[in-house]
Amino acid sequence: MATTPISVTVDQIFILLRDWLTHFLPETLRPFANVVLGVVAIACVFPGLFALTTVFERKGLGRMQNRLGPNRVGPFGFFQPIADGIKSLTKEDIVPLNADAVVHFLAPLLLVVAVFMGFAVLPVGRNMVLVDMDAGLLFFFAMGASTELSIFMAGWSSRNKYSILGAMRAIAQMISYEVPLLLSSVTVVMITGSLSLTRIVEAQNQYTGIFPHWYVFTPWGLASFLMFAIAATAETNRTPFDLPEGESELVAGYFTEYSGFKFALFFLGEYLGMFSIAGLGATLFWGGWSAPLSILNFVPSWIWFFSKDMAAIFVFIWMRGTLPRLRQDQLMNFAWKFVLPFTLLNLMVTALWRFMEGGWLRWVVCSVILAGAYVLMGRTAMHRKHFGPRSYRYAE
Amino acid sequence: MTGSASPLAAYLLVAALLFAIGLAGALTRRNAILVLIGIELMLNAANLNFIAFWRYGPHPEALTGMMFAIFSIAVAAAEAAVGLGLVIAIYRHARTTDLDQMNRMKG
Amino acid sequence: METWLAAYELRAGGSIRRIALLGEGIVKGMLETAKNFAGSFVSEERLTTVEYPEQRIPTAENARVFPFLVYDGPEWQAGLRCVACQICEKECPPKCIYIEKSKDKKPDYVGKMQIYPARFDIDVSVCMSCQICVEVCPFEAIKMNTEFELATDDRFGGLLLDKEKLAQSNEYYHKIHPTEASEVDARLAEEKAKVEAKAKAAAEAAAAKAAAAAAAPKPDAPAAGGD
Amino acid sequence: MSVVFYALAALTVAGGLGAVLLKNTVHAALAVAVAFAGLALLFLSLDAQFAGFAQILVYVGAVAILVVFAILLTRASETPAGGVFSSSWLAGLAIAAGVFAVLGWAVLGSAQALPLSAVAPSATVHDIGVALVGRYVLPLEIVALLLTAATIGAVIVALHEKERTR
Repeated sequence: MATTPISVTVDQIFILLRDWLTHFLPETLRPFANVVLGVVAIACVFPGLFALTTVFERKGLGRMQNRLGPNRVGPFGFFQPIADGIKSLTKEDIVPLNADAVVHFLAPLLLVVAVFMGFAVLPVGRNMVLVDMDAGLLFFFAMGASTELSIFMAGWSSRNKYSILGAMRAIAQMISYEVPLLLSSVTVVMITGSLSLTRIVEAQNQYTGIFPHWYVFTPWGLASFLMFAIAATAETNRTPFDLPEGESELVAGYFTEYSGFKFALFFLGEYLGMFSIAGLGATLFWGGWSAPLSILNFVPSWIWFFSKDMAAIFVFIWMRGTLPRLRQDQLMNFAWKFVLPFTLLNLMVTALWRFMEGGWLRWVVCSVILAGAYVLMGRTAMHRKHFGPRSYRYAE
Repeated sequence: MTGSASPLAAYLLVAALLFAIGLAGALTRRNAILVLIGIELMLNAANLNFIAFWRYGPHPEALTGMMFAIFSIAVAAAEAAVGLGLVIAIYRHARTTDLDQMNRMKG
Repeated sequence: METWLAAYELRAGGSIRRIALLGEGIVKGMLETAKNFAGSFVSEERLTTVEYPEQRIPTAENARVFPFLVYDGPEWQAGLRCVACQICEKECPPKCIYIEKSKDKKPDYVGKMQIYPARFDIDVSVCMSCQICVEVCPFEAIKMNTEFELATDDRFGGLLLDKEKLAQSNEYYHKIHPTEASEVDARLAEEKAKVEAKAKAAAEAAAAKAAAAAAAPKPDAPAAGGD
Repeated sequence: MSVVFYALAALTVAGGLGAVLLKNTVHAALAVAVAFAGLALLFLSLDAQFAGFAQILVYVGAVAILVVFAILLTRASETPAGGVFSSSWLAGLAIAAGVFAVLGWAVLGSAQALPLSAVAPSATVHDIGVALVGRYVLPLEIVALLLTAATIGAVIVALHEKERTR
């Protein structure tokens, strides 16, 4: 399927641009300049997407609640992020008196740095990855894990009951959902045989007829994608799991005592976390930058990555517009008593999938096992007190 | 300082220094949790040695040093979990994490 | 075994329905918001937003914000119905009305000479729009306004409305509270008619008495004064 | 030795010293997290990519949080009345210094005889995977067993005894 030169040049437009920019420099400086340009690209594109997402989120939520979103600032309200940005920059940055100033100051920085590092290994387009690491997936999760430390630093250093409560809830939630997050992505590693994200995308970039070999179209892939999506929503503290910053009871959770630019940094960190985990989900299960149909290969690869990323962001917003917030015990029970066991079962099914020879038999066996387990565990779980339908005791 | 000899000596020195710091922490601190932190530091210093020897060792393709370090990380994490579980249990019972006061077994 | 496996959902009608799948409720909820989201682009009337300064919801008829003084006729000073009886000042719970009686009198809508308020202030920052002053006012002189855009930059003077700012014409009263205004006007007209009828009767009685007195100038006691 | 090595070594030793010397317990815990991160970077400078990321994931991501949770659960963040160092701190310091002297002497003494292979070994994840399930499959299973036992053990040890009257 030789793609026509025009589409190849458009596909590789950013690489050609970068090479053209760096060829002015002497030979020795060139690799360094490549990296710097890559970093500058990431540092501009994703915060820009963050600004757009804040508008999409508020307008989307509005539309779901039968009302218009913000439409005052700029056409259809698209200058709203600039207004929010200026507002958060000009707001006074209040640090509580007995707060621990150093740790208080470092927390948002560590969060944003850790989240930005995660983008280094995401393959944004065909050979458009900043650092093609052999253990790329492990690096991504290592960076994800260090955000918890920054959340603790934020919560503890504000010396405020609400923020310490919010931080404790956030960390407990993130750690208990990090285990299924890792295990559900291990299934992809088992099948691809490599931790490098570019290899994972190449493995999915083949087509039979016009349909791609994306992992989400296999029984184990769909199951691990579902668990990955649940765990990803919990990792980024998004809606069904946004207890740590539950406005109703915890004021703003661990960033209660932050204002002005540091508050905006926390938001940037949260949204970038959403982008990177959505990007990883797209890379692992939805074929990263590969086109959904082989006939669509002329479209540049980076368009597919960003459209899948934005689709995932829309699902995040959609869930935020719909689902109520889970209680802390429901959330933890759900993690340890449903998501984790199902992910472990999925690991075994993936092993089974790998060592059965191809054909319809392995499809049937794996699908039956997974569907049966889901229905059985779901119904027993729903029946039990922890997260079954709520039972009310009315005062007689 | 050891330009002529292999850089391995520098890594070994750093590892020895870290080990000594960890040992000092374990021996001098009063709070049980910080003693555990000292022990973690000592374990990590040992890991650094393993990886340094693996890197500059005669045949690194055998991966022995690195495997040892990986297994040691796993075991040390388990040890930290159990150690802190013990400290919390002791605190819940004796309401203190001060090592000097934990002399109940002294007979 | 049966109850152990099945989970039940108590539906509004009391009928029990078995929940088959764990994610069923979530999927139903998501489809609902998806319908809203898609629908909002298709049919405009789903959107309930009223973009305030440009579009406005017509104020409800019996809405009330702060009181105002009604006056009849063209000139507000002369036509004020208020006779400074100070009942509203005494009845006002937060005590935000301040009245000073005038030394002279002026004719009211019936022509009877009444005192009028030399000074009538309402501190709008204190008034709680309870409408008690309207209920106790025997002369239908004070009613509740529906004007709510009262932002001022002066916290003290700006919110102390004097007689001149409070006075509004009866036509304005008809505009904001049409039914109530027409009832009040009917009542006033009826009273006016009654007073005039009584005056006319008194005039006739006086005329008849004068005629009788003229016809028989005997020295009986003069008729009892008026009504 | 390259400047990068000196910077990383300084960072790691500073983190270690912070963990030992700082008065505030939580600051000590955060300092040890810095030391763990510094060590991970040292591993990366030794081309042990997998070990470096595993170190960050396990230590900075989990053990540091575990330590901090333990500190908060045992209310150790308020500095105790009787000073931060134990009564026999001088002896401890002397022993540590002695150990460092011995180790330092041993390293410097044998500096010439140390092996030096300049070529950087390529430890790809594939090789590690093959080694893990090939030559080291027994330690792998034993560590798996140990981790399960440790997890369950830690939970039982720290379990909230309900029936015991406090």
